[in-house]
Amino acid sequence: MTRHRGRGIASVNYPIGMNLGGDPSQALVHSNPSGKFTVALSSIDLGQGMKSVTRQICAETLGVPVEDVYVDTADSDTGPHCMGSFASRGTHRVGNAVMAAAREARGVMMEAAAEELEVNAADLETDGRGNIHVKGAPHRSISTKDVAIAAQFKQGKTISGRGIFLVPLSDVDPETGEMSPATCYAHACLVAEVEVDDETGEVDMVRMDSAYELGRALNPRLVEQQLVGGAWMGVSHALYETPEPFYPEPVHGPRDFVEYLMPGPGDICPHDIAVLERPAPDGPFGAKGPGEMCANPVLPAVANAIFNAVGVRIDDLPITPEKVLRAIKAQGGARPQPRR
Amino acid sequence: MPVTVKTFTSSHDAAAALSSDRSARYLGGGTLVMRALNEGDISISTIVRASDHAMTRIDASGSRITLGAGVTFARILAERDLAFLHGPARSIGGPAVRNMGTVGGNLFAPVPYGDFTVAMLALDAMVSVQGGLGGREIPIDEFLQSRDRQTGTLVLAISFAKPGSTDAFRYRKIARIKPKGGAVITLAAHLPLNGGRIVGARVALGSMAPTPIRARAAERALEGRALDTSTISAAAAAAVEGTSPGDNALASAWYRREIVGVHLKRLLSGQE
Amino acid sequence: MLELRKDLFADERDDNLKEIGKGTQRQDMLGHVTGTSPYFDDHKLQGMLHLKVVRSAHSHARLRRIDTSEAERSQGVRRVIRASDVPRNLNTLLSLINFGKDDEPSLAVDKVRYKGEPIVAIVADSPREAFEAIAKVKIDYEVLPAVFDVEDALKPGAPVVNEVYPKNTFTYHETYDRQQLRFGDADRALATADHVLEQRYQMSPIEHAPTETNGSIAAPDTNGRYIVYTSTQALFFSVDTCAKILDVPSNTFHFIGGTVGGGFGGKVDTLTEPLCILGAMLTGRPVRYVFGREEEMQYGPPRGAERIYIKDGVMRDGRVVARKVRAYFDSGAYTRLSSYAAVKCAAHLPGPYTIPNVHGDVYCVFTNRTPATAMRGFGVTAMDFAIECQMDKLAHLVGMDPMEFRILNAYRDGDMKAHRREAKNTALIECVQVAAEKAKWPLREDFKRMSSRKDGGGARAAVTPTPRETQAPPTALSQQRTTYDRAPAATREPPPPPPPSSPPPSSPPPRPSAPSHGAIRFSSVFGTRRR
Amino acid sequence: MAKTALQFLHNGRDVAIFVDGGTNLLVALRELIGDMTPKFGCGQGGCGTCSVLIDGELHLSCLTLAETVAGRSVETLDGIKNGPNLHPLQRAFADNFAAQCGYCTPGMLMAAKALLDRNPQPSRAEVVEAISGNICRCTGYEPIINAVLAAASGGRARA
Repeated sequence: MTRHRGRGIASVNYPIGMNLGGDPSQALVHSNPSGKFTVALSSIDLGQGMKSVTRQICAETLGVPVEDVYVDTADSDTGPHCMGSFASRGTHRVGNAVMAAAREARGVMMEAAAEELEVNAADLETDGRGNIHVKGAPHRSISTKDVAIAAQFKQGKTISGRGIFLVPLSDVDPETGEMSPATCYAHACLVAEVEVDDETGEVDMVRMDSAYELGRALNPRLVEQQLVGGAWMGVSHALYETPEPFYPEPVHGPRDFVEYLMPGPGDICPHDIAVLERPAPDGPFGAKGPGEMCANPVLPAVANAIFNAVGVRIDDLPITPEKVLRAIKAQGGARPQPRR
Repeated sequence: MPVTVKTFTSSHDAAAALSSDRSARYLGGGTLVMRALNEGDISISTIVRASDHAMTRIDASGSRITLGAGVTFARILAERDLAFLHGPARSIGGPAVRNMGTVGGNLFAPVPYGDFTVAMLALDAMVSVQGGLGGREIPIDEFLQSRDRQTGTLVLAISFAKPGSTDAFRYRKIARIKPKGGAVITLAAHLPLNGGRIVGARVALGSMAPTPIRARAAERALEGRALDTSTISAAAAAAVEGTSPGDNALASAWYRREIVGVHLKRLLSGQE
Repeated sequence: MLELRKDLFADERDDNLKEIGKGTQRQDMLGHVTGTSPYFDDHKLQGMLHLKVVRSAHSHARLRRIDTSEAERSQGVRRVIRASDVPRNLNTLLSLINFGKDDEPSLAVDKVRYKGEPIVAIVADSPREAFEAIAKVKIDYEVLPAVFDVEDALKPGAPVVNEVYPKNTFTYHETYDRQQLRFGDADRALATADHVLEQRYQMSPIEHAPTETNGSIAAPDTNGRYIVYTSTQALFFSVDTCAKILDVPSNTFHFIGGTVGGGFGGKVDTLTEPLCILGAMLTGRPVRYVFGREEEMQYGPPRGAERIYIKDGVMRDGRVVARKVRAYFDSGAYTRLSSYAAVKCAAHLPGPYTIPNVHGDVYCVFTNRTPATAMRGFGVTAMDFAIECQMDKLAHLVGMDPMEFRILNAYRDGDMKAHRREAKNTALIECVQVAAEKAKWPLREDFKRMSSRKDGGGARAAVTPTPRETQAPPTALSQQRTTYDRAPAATREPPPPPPPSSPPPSSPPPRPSAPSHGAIRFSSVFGTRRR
Repeated sequence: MAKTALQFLHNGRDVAIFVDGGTNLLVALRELIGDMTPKFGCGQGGCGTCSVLIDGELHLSCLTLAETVAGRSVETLDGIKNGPNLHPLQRAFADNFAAQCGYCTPGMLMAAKALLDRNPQPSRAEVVEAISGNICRCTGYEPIINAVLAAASGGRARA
């Protein structure tokens, strides 16, 4: 028995938002009389962290602490229209809508504060801790709570804002394919190291090193969740998963989690990640969206690492031990490539 | 028709209820019967249970070991006298399934399940059953060959001789997923040594046929010989003989045939 | 472990922010760890009924007769729903954005086109009683020949999967059987390339496998409306789809999504909501329709399979000069979202590289399998696999380090992309450089110094002359650009040279096997031959 | 339909319900008692989202015939908090960002609790084994493993 190690790389980019645009999202932001804000969305959080990231966007834009913002999602009566959570559009599209709504609400808040402090709104700034004060004169200050009370009960103003974000739908030239698919792209490069058993074709992951460029990491912990989980899914797609193991023949489809193969907690490997931030001109605080693209580089990097380890190219996904073993036998044994 | 649950204190009564009703299934750990009900198997309309303590007894004090059919894998793992079976027991499910799944139920578990039974087959176990016509002991390979017709019989216990040494019994489950995964193939070998020679070699394979089977050609290659490199090679080369693996979601028949010898070689030579 | 490389692109960012960039705890974490985050199925309604569907036993069959009389009399059955009960049975998901023709029934009418296609729905007091009634539905099938391979489906005489698309391909722009991409003259460039490599790639389907299966609960609400708890990952998409199928105004519904137990693209299709609401409408009771795990795995839509052929031309110095791609999306029996993915895939060509001649044909093909849908990386994942395996092979062919090969060909700010838009805000080169650093993968100094912000544009911004094809009539195009785009630069000659400050490596590392002279053509289709 | 009376301890509280023949414990807990913390993921024993402790042992409630828990103690995620305070495992899961969609979290926490109750200082391999019957589709498992290890060492620090 011999086990061979190999390394492979892949680099990719990924379009952010629904292809060709035409996918609006809306947001509403309003304050209660205590100066606490609610963001109303119909958008869906399916684990990617929509609620949390839009909450930070709203707080930053309003200039209030994140604790003062609560994001309510997924209600068609209270939340305005959103196209949905797919195509890496959450952070970019919904984030922009929330930013626009928060900006409008902030405008009213600053006007109301200006009226209370008897200054021009343009001379005011927020301290991010729940206070609004005159630029250069922190003692001339009012809390957002007092502003909210004044706006509500004295001035008769609603501290609220509406936001929509829409990349207009663009057309496609049927002949040349000329089109405007996306306004910004995320990028990644990943190095995978594998170990291949040349008698059984089994492939074990040894480690991964990666660099992901995703505009701005609005919340590094959430980014880490996406990248770690997404790379796991990439390994899973590369080596394990399919509901049609004998595709295109539709037989022996898995019926449960024993037959549907996904790497278990004993199959994972160390993954060292670097995050690069080249802000997107039209992203909320420059953000793009890490959710989808994170799995993509893993698949080819693993395939290329297998070639480096034993000299066989498997161009069919998933790369099962059977495919590796058949290829090794076809070439008359493992042919390790120069180690790199 | 709604499901009726019948609970008996004696296994005898449970067996009678089971054999008299085609729609009745015996509920062991629930991993097969409850799953079937959850998935809409309407052929089951009676669940039979027995609270007979004999069915959950472990007798591991002597040279012959008896495991009640209702003994769970977790209990085997807690039993120091059964250390040689900890490998097979740990290869079943995750912790929750091991707290529920039973030795008796495993006899009925179809591919890709039923790994513990492979170990039992290598130990030449006897299956003690209670049918409508009374109790009897059936050799496990015979039981497995007629498994499809055994749903009306109640398995009470399984018994086997304790291997003479810890090294004499070996087991390995080849799974894609770690640490818990369905078997690509499962191998168990019992190689009693007498004066440095193997006497009474047993090699059992899971997922190499519709039910666990003996690798008789490999056994012949081992019988009467010392466990050296050439014997191991001969046994590994013969491993595939007489098998009839199928394709399933975990692997193809081709792959199973290709690797069974490799893994038997590794099992016998103690390689990782 | 995650490291933020704040040193890169620092001049493009204002990092003086208070909440952005912090690792703030998730708003939903407390709910998650206490088990109180609300999922659609966590609503207990008085008198709830259960809906299950009868699924086709065949991949392709005519339905001669459906007899539900015995099922209707079965114990606990409140209602049997047939296709004729669905107000607007035929739909296609993207009709909401006016893309494609209605091609999929909620319940099959005269034909089933994939194994597991819903034919009849049963609403009963308990799941058990629904299962018992399902067994009593008698369906007389006339089994038809089925097609499962995308290329077989395109052959003359192949079984017609879906009569709405009789050629087994989605129709683009009312005329085309594919989405094209034409940029420069790939054939001419291939003819003069030092090496040509043609390869075939295949991705089999992939299941989303969310831990929570698809499902919904619908209940009559006050004022004649219906409240719907749903696992959808696109709330208004589902609202509008249901409004269309059930032929009522969209404000008939109050959709509540709560938290979704994983989606990954598999909960866009609105698979359970229309029948669930219809069940509530027809019985006046709350109805629950949840997929079992086997249903989710086999009849819930997967990421569709793709087959991809790539033919590349590469020069000895490592420049890729032509890329020709033919890709087939296996849409299954109905369109769902695959038509859209094919366009996204065409736009993605030729990957994040500046290649002066690109030729793409992407087909959305119908076969007799479970309809495919969106999944994480939709339209791109398989193409990235193909492109990046191909890039590795090309690097090997010309004897270049695979990292340096990618940096050499990477797109840069100002380059013209194959869909004729200027590349901006690019960062591929930096990603490769940082990944190399992390992995301790040696790069030569000149490659370490290259940048996405340098040496792009100029000749690389030109649109190479592209021969018009006359096979399909050009249709009038109301070209609309987004505000983010500028018009492509005027056409110029000749094709762009490599970046001026990054000359091709003068002494490439030892070449493993393939000769780099006496041009060789390798094709996985036709084998290796000299020319 | 004949129903069977069933009495057991639910998170330390006596409960009595009537179940239909064949009802599993998951349905009993969710639909009859109203404890929504155990989740349905497969009904096949493959995902662990419905995990509960029965007399302190980890079980899959979807494969447990409800009436077999008569007179026994059933513990769910709803019962592991100490009053208003989070269990150390809950805190560790939060601190380690060990949940995304949150659907597997109740089952993961119960599997982890079953481990730490018996083995307060587990190795990484023991943690991996303990959660091996639970599927997570979002996190890649790493943060979950780290959370369980952190809860274990946190316990040691406090002891």
